[in-house]
Amino acid sequence: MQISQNWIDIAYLIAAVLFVLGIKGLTKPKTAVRGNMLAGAGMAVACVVTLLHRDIVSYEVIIAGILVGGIIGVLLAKKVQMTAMPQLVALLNGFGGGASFSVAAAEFFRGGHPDTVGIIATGAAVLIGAVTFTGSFVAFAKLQELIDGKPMGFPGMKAANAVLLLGSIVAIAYLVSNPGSPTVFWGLAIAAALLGILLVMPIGGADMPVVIALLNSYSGVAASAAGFVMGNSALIITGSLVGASGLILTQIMCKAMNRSLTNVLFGVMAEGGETIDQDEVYAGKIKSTSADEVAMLLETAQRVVIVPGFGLAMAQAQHAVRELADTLEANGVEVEYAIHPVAGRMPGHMNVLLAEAEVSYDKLKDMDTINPTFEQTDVAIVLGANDVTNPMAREDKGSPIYGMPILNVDKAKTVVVVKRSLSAGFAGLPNPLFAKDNTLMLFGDGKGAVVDITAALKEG
Amino acid sequence: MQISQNWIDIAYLIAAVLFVLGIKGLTKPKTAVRGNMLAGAGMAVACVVTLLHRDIVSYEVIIAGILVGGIIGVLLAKKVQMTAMPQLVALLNGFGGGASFSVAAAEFFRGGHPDTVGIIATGAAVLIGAVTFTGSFVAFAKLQELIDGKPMGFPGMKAANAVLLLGSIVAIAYLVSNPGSPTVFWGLAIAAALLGILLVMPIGGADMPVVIALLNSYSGVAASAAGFVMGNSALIITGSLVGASGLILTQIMCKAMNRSLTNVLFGVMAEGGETIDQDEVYAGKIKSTSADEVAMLLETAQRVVIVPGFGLAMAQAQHAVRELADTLEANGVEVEYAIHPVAGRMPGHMNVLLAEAEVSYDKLKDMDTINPTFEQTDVAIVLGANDVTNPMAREDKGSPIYGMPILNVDKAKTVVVVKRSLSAGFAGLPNPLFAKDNTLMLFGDGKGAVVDITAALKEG
Amino acid sequence: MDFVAELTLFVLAIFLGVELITKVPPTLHTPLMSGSNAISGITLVGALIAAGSDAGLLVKVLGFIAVVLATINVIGGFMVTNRMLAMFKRK
Amino acid sequence: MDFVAELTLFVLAIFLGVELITKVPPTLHTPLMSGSNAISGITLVGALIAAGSDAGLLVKVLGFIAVVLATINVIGGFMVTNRMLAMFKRK
Ligand SMILES: NC(=O)c1ccc[n+]([C@@H]2O[C@H](COP(=O)([O-])OP(=O)(O)OC[C@H]3O[C@@H](n4cnc5c(N)ncnc54)[C@H](OP(=O)(O)O)[C@@H]3O)[C@@H](O)[C@H]2O)c1
Ligand SMILES: NC(=O)c1ccc[n+]([C@@H]2O[C@H](COP(=O)([O-])OP(=O)(O)OC[C@H]3O[C@@H](n4cnc5c(N)ncnc54)[C@H](OP(=O)(O)O)[C@@H]3O)[C@@H](O)[C@H]2O)c1
Repeated sequence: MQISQNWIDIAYLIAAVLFVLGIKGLTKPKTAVRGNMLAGAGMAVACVVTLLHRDIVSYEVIIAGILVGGIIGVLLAKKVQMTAMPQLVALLNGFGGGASFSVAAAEFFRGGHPDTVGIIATGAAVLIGAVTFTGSFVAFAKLQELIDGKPMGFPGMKAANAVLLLGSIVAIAYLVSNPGSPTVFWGLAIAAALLGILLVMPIGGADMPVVIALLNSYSGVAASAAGFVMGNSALIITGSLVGASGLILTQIMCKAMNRSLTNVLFGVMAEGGETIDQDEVYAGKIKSTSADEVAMLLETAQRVVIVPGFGLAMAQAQHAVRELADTLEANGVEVEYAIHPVAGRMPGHMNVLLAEAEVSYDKLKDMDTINPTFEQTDVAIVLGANDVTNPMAREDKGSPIYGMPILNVDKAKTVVVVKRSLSAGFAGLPNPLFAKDNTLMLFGDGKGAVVDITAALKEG
Repeated sequence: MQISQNWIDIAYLIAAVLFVLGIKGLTKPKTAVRGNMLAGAGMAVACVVTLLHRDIVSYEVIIAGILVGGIIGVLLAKKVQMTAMPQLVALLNGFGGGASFSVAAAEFFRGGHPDTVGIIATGAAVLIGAVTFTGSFVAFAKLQELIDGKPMGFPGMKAANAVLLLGSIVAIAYLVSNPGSPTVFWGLAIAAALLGILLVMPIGGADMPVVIALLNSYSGVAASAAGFVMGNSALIITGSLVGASGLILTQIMCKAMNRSLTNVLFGVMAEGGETIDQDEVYAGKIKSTSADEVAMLLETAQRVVIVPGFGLAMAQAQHAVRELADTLEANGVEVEYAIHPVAGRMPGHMNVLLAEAEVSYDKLKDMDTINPTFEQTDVAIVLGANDVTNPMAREDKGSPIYGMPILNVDKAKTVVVVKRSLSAGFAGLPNPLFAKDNTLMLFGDGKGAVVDITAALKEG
Repeated sequence: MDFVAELTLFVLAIFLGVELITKVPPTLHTPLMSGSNAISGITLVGALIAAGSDAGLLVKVLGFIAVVLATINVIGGFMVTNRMLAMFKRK
Repeated sequence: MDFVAELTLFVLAIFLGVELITKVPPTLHTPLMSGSNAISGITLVGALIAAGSDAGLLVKVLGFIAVVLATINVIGGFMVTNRMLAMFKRK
């Protein structure tokens, strides 16, 4: 069955409206679930109506593709661990960029007689699609620790990037006058793919969520460019919608980390030179403690704040923590959780984990709310958190994390830090907090340590 | 000179972008002036490029029209008093609706062969344009007090409205099958014009700003409909932009008055029946005072709050008030102004007036900020304000203004009310505040009274 | 431009209009109203085309009226908005 | 649809996209990211047309790849967003 382009375009308009409502919904906690559903419905409308497009003459390849892709998609979404979410988003985003690239390539090799606008759009889709594709895979590899998370580069890297970008633009310009050259096309594709790799390599692993949000914005722009290639309004509208909203989200995330986007993209390498000697910070100043001792401290406490970090996720200690909190509350202690906006490896990471353990929502306090209360806190339990408590961000202007707002745990009467060793967090920096007078280190796996404390409390 | 439609459309797109930036700018105090400029630039771009349109063959009529309209526009904008601003906006808005109506009519009588969409769009432009035109003029007449500001109506008014609306729709449907009938066209125009009058008549004068905002939204929709008639993207985009943003602004204004839009449009008549006896409220409880007595009160005061209302505007007392405040401050008294969101006759009315008298911005406190401070206030000087201080809005569920948030001046130690008589304010209600134990009435023209108090203060 | 494209513009512009206005302080209600009122005078574009076309007296007259009304709306609107906003400016 | 109409859609949608996202609490950054990532899988529409057309093997292969990648992006994206959001729901 085939229907007129008019009806298809009206369906695309409906899909676009659903996407708009979906994105809007996703920005508010109350409406987020419905927003996601609406966006999904929009996608269904757009796809179903496309199947009635007059250019589609056979369905075998389509069905095969949807089956393969669908199965992989479902498996990925179901199997992924919550901790691996950033990687997964990076991966999915890369696939999106790859798809836009492939669409533009298919359109190129179909060999119609595109006008100048069509060629430029094809070039843009290829360039941005390929950058998104390879860039996202580098981000994935960094997060999955397939490659080192540290910023990587080589002398002349910026020059190399400039050459690749310029080369791509020249290739597109060449294609405008000679639309049929496969060699130039593949040359462009390879240059763009390299560019994607080189752009993401020098960015530190800790900044990957921002990079992914940015690449997400790119993949929207790539889809939009593909829309110009095919004259398809759904792709144009939706792609630019995502492109713009992704860029704004990127900026909002940067703000939450107190960084500028330029600083995220190009800044780290410049500051990477300085290394701080760990021994100098820690030597002779570390006080180790035991679960029993911590339990005794907690028995006399009136207010306890738990500061979760990435280590909580690694140790899967969320349920154990809740039990500790329950025990404390049964003893009449006031317990709250201090949630730093970038604790863990993705925004909202700690909220997801603690929600899983059914910690009540109103006990999770954000940074600005909890920071003034540390002075009235008897014990702050830092659980696998490190960078988000590092006082260097507040005090040491030379530090790479200087200016990032942190949780002022050191203001509490006593600080108990639970981690396995003195090794550094994501930013690779020593943490002077561990050497403070009021800090006690409880070395061990996060979950085990918390279970031990709870047991000691119950006995005592 | 004539240019291709493509370039015209690109210019229209640029104009639309300027309008978007303009509206966005107008929503923030810092960027409002620039926003207005940008929007004006957008209009200039759209108009200039339209003059190059291929359908335009002679310029005499255009030039004459622009000259006449331009001179009237400049005169209106320059001569109008700040207090008459709401009327002027109503008037201008009516002209906009009239223009959309005329454009649709011209297109109709040009007698092309429009398709169904074109006819429906013509009908919509005529209907909405005419409603905007006559409705705005009724609003103008009410605000200018050419006709009574009170809600007016007759039995069966709602039925009449329904008949007019239905008739209009039937006429449009008829035109779809018989596109060339001038009789039906003018019938539609007359029905719509009547509808506009009847819709605004029953709305009280105090609600006119909301009605004007709504009619403004209509005039946008009318322009958009005219755009569908002519296939003009500038009209479509810009018209719907204004239509939607006007509707949202209407809702925001309703919220500021604590009313729903339905209540504004249809609610007043229902509640109008009840009249409250003024004598019952005031008899024997009014204490009159003199400027000298007020000056004595002010000499011992530590904190004074000035509550300006429409009477301040009427008396042009803004400069006198500032001098009083200066004198008080020279004596070490803390002086602040309490600005109610609907004090005066248009939103922001008091801010405009006091800004004119160069009262410093940070002394103007909005309702939510100042209300908790009245209890620590020695003297509240109510200057030509009435409804916005009426405690019935807080206490009397039967009152037509029940639920409107008010300034709690009655919580101050002493309240001095400056007005010429005991007559009512805009809502036409007696004000129990005047009869309270801690209230003193200072009868007289606002400006004269304030000048007298200042003089007495300086002497004493 | 075909009808569906026009409809698409219409819908997108409506959404954009809704999103543009979020929180406006009461002080700016009146200028925003008069400013967007001036913008709705965009119908001037249609009026110009009607007044400049070569289609009979009635159309010319209607076009003239439309140009006059729309011009008052546009010029008056922008100027009066500007005048109002000038009052708010801090010295 | 002609190029200028397409360009107009593009520009309006960009403005709309910018306005849609204003203040998002950090908790929702990840779901919003994965959700809009799924939406950018709209390129699936183009992939379907490429894969279903009758234009030679290379185009078919490219179309197939595009459909597979875009489908993973769409299905995976929406499902994983939903999974994440389910965790936030208050019991
Ligand atoms: N949230 C985001 O959006 C996001 C995304 C990407 C990156 N980041 C970055 O990630 C960092 C987050 O800070 P953070 O304080 O949460 O984490 P962190 O600084 O990365 O530190 C985590 C700590 O957990 C400890 N740990 C690991 N496994 C553990 C286990 N099984 N039991 C107990 N402890 C364990 C580690 O120390 P041991 O090895 O000694 O045990 C490590 O020091 C910031 O630098 C942030 O910028 C955040
Ligand atoms: N701001 C808006 O957007 C807006 C728009 C339209 C309507 N409204 C409505 O207007 C009302 C505003 O309340 P409001 O308290 O500012 O004003 P109001 O309730 O209208 O009262 C104004 C008072 O000023 C007095 N007055 C008039 N001329 C005076 C003069 N020369 N010297 C001294 N006093 C004088 C009048 O009493 P005398 O005659 O006894 O002197 C009158 O009682 C509300 O009902 C509101 O809903 C507001």
